[in-house]
Amino acid sequence: MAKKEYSFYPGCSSERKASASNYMVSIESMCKTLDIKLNEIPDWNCCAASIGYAQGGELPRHTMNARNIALSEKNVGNQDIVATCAACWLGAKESQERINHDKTLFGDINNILGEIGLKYEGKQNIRHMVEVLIEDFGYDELKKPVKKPLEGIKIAGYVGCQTNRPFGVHGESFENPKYLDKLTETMGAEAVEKYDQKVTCCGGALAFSEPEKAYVQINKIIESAYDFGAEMIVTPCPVCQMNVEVYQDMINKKFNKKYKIPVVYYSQLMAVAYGASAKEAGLDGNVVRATRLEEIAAK
Amino acid sequence: MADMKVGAYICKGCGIGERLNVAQLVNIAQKEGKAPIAREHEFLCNASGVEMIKNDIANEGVNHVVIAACSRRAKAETFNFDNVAVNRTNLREGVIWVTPADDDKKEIVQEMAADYIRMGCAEVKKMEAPQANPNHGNNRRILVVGGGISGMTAALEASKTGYDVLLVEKTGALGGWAAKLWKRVPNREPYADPMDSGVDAMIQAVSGDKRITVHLNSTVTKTSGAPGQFSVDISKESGGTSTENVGAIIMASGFTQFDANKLSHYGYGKSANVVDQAGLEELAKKANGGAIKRADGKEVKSVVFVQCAGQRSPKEGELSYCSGHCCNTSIKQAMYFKDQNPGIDAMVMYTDLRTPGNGEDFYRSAQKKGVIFTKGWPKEVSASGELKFKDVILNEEVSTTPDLIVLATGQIANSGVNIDEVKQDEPGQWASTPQSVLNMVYRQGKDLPQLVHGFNDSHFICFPYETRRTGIYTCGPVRRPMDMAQAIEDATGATLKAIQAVENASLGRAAHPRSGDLSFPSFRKEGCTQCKRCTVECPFGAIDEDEQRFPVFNEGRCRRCGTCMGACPVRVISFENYSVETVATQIKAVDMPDQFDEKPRILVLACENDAYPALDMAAMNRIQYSAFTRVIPVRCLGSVNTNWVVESLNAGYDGVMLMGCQKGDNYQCHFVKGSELAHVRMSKIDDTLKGLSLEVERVQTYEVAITDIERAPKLINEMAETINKIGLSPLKF
Amino acid sequence: MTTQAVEKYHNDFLKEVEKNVEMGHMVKMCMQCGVCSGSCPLGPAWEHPPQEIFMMIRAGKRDEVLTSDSMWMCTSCYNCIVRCPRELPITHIMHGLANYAHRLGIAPKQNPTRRFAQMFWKNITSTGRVNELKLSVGLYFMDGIASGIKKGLEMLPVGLGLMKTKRLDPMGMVSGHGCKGRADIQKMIKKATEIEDKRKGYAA
Amino acid sequence: MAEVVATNETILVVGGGISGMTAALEAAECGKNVVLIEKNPSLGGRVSQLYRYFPKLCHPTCGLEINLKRLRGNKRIRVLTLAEVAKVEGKSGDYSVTVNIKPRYVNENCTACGACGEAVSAEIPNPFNYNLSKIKAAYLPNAMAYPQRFVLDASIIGTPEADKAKAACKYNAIDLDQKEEILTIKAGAVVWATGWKPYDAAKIQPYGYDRIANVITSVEFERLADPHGPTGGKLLRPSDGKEAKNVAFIQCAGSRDRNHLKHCSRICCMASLKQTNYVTEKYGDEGQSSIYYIDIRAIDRFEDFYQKVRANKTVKFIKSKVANITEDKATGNPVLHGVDTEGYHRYDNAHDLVVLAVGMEPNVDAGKIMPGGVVADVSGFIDINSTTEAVFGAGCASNALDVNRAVQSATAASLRAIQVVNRVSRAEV
Repeated sequence: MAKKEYSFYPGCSSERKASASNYMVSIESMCKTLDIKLNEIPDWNCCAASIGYAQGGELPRHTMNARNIALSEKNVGNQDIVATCAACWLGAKESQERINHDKTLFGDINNILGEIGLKYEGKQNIRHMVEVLIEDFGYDELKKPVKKPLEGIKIAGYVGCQTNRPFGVHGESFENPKYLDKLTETMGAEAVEKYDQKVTCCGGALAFSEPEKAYVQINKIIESAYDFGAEMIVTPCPVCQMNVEVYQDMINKKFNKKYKIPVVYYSQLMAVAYGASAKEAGLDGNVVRATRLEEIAAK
Repeated sequence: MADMKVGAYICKGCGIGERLNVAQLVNIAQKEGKAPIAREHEFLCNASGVEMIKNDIANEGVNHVVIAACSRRAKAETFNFDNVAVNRTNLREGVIWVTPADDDKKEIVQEMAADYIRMGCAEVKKMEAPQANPNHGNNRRILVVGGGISGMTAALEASKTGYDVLLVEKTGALGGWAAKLWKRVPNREPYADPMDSGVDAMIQAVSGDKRITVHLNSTVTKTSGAPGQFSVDISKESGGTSTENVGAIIMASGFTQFDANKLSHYGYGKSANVVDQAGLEELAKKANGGAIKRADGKEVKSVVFVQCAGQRSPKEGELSYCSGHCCNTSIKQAMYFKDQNPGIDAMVMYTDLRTPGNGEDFYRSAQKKGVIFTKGWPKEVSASGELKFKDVILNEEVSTTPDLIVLATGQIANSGVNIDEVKQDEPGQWASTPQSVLNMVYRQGKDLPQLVHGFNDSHFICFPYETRRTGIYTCGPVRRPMDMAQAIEDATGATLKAIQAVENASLGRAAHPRSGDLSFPSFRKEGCTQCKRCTVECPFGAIDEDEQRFPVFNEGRCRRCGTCMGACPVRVISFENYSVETVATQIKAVDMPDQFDEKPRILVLACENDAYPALDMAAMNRIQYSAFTRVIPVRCLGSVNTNWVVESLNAGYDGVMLMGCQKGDNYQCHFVKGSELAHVRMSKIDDTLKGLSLEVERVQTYEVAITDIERAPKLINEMAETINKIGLSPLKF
Repeated sequence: MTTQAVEKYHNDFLKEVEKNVEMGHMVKMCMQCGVCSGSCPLGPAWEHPPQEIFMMIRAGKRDEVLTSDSMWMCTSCYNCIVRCPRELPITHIMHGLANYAHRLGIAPKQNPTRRFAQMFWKNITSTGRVNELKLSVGLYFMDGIASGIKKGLEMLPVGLGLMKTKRLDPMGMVSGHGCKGRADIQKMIKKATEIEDKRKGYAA
Repeated sequence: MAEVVATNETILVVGGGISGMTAALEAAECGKNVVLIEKNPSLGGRVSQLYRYFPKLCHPTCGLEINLKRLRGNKRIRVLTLAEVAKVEGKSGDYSVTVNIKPRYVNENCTACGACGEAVSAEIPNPFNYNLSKIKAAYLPNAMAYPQRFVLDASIIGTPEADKAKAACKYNAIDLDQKEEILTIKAGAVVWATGWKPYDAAKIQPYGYDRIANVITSVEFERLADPHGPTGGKLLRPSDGKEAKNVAFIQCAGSRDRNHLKHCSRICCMASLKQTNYVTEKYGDEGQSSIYYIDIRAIDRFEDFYQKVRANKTVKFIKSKVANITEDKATGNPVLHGVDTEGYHRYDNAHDLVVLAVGMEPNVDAGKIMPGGVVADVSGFIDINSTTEAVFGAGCASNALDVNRAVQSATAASLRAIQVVNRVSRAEV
């Protein structure tokens, strides 16, 4: 039996050939090392993310999440629900909190789900993967499997918004969360502690609709990483990862910069440190190649 | 009293023994100081040293003690002997800690110490251990003027403490403003809803309290006497006056609502849609929990509260201050509407919303109930009830027309007559004034002095109850604008002070700040020239005049600052342990070097409350000043008699420095006017100096704060420098 | 839904917001400190920052609020929420106002976020999951074919980068992901929308 | 050492700040016997660490001197320092209070001559200066300290430093064998005047107190302004010791905030208005103060003071709760970001120094004094209207108060205590 088991909500971006598919690859590798078993919620659906609001009203959006939670309950109701995507985690958690504290809403939700043969209780904890790592394992435990310490790499921990606010990781500050730095150091790399844009918004979904405005944000995020000597940015969120990584060329044009900084997931750092190959760590999925990690993985 | 016998005790501890020739000092105490017993001790403040002194007092008949050791501010409890006159000669902070230890300075430092021994012995011989004022009263009853929340609180609290109370109320009923309220602002968790004012219960408690005698429809038409022995006339509206004796007085005469008729630009008096907060309470009372209706009978569906109406205003005739309670009051009143019908629109228009402490909960609660808050500056209300204002957040000139507009106007103190503007009646022709609250037969006026904006507040941050009339304390909105919760707290505190005043009076001792001082002023009538300076200048109005204009001292009212003593041109006023003589003798005791010695002498008369501690702390920090300095602490600069200055100049001092507290609007003088008066008196000293052919620079008066630890020594050194420049006084011989 | 004229500084619009807008009942709790307005990463893009919008609601500026594109600038970063001293769920209120304006049909038609969000919702509710390719292509072509091609070309390197790393499915237009229970999902959304519309008075 | 005579007619006052001293003195001057206990080595409390008071701009030590004089002259008050209440038992009119007294390692023989301080070389952070400077480990807490007696810091006990101190003392005043003592004190009533503590500024994360050197608290600013403080009265900022001429004051730093203290701390507006005066005092027209506020709460007569500051052209008022502070990397200047809400103006303002007007947190754990009998409000202040025991909250232990109101509150609490002991004495007659 695996050491730890969780009900798993992977989310749309984690699917094969989707924007965070490489995240998923690295998660799988990391979980294997840590002996974590993820029980995917059968036929889960989109969380409605934070951009679904225009057309989708409150109730439809909460219903989307409630379905996932109900499915999880039905499948492995005694396990915590874990999400790897920040938006999925937040969406599910927010809906759960709202539904559980509002009797009318609770009634509505069960009324609706009843029509498709589901029941919502909302008793499972909904957690982000980094919470699992920090709280259920702890840095010391996470350090133990390290085979290839990521020595000499200076990494800026870009936490972003949605794993951080409004819920955040227990014990961390909204303005200066330190868990990514700690994870980075646990993997043997050097955290750029003074990095001062760690919670700056990347523009989120507005990178699609208001790209010019988002680029200003992304530029700040990358510029500071360079200023403080980072060679790489690490993040826990697929939206952050994508926005900060894939628009670098656009930003270079717009702001006359020469950015080319890899943006990786914490799980990729961990997978490599735990001895995974570049492919197992999903490094082939990075648009800006994380060559330093690839080198270590190749060792 | 037995024959005077001086014992001088010189400590050698803390380096005194190393720095000074103590044997010589003992010798001086004996020979020049005429102390039959003069002893040195290695460590005077320890048990054996104190035992030695006690033994001399008990067995050798020593009754005047000179402790030549550290500052009077150190080891005060150790050197505390009953029934003997004690001088603390300051050799540690006053000499060795402020002078260099260099060999070449040894002589002048020793001279400094020797002079202090001479001064100490001289002073102690002019002192008597004070015996309490024999002319004290024992009446412990408390008079409370005003039957509102403050007055009733005071009465009940005094009764609860075991004191009898006379409660005088001008109107026909107890309760005051609070009785006119529909509900009050809450004073406890969860600070969410208006609550019952509790006034009725309070009125019942007062009425049923055997210790409290209530006089309704009555005013105080005459107040005379002193703590422990006040005499008051209580006159009924219907006629008839009774004279009662009380020990202390609490003035809780409350406030009058600002006259909203002055706010015609806000439509008051012009539009039926405009009321003030008091007017709204009336409407709410009338509604009795139902829908609140305007005077014209229309049910109010929308209401706007205009904060700071005629307050916080630079306009002539309006109030410049904030009345403190009105934000919470409007919030409460807005809740009257919302609680009755949540559909009613209620808006509070404010400049700064002021709900300190848990008031923030009350504010939030109102928001939760749907009261809307708008930062806005009202311009005017038209006759049709349209309120024009600037929305400060949206930066727009806009208007709205609610069913009702409530003006949050301010509180005006019922503080009686302004004694700075109204002259007191001449002795023998005194008559009561209807506007006066207390009708005091005091030389300085019928009511308590006002501080600012007509309020009888204390000026002191640390000592809010220190009024300038001993035994009379104010509380509630007559002191400063306040709400009910504060008034209750304030009245409770004032009650303690009144009780304390009668307890002090019964022992014949002083109240704050010289708490417990048993000395009291006495004067030689034969020498008095009836100049009235003492009666006018006493900061506490303690001295009246008889019909021949001789001063009449009311010792119980006296705070023992000595301002009268400083004022007296013929030097007839003195205390047993502090007099023109006790200081003059010290001035004379200094061994004045002759003109060719090049050893100037600088006299520093330092206020014992601030300047002297500053010099002490300078010493603790080993900040040095000229060894030619001789410091004499005084009770207050107001007690400095110009005669001392003249005497010292005649005696050959090269410079005289007076150090007192800050004067002016933000005075820090603990006796209110002492420092100010000293400055005024000394401003006239230049003529004297010119008459003596002396440079005016030789006499200076300074404001020195207790924190002037660097500055006070610097001022002394600058004076030494000045003397160096202008030369020694020609008056030495 | 009634759209009566709003009396200035009376609470009609506030009450409307309380009733119909997500978390609208919290609007009245704002004390105008402005911390939300200062915390927004896209702050300068807001014609009316959140705290001002709250004041406008109280002032009865119905049209100005609902036709504003300010709310559409929200990136859902939650900075305002965590800093608000009065615990107003500002992010949600902004979403709620945007949604309300959109549902009333008075939201700015051309606002790209509104259109993107609308598209997104359609995208996810049709299969239960996001189809990223359809979504992006839809986004580029929302202003017509010409501008779509232009934008598409501009963004081509981004798309190619993702395709090269197997993070975008070139076949997504036809294949794509989806839930098995998509019928269930559509049913449930329909029902939820019905309940909500009825409650908020949108129902025909 | 600690022989304390107390009966059920004694009033125990807990806390030796201005409220506790006031309560003790007022009761004693009414003829009651009082035991006053203070957890620090000297009396005076938080006000003694202020440079000036509002609105008079006078110095707190001035009133402290008077109170100490009253205290020295009054035999009815017994003062215990380094003492903390561990437990209160009994009932109104008959309490038994357990007090822990920490060792001072210096006895009554001490003359405050300073020889031990000179002998010792070890230094400790100076709590009187909020640890902004160091002080010898054998020290007089401050120039106004009462009792005027040195203290040996526990950190040097058992080291040669302590022996050096002992050797330097000629008066046998150093007693390295002192141990913690536990006393039981009888009392008829208790006045609880344990005061307040500044809200932990590091918790207000957007303001970066823990990350940005030039962001300090209002209580620290008092020490900077004080000529006897760590900078000799110069407004030198921590990062580079540069004179801070352009100072920002942020109101409601922790107060009126559901994330921190939900009450309004009442004093902070006035404190900042006062502190703009420090800037003007040091630099005249070259100084620049900016107050970022939600509402300026200058209640009643304090309005006069506010208007005076308003008239000072070097002081700006911005109605805005600052969103966050970043640090300019090149200059170390804190940069304030936010929106001036009066008409919507965005700002990114750089200042030399930022002073957080930190809120007032009651220094009370009411639930632990006498559970059930002593009741706190949700902010933690002792709620006198709900407390059933004769344990009376006074001063800032009972509400967020300015000095003047704290003294009023303490005087009222003192009377409430007197009422209890008077009842006891009447009953016994």
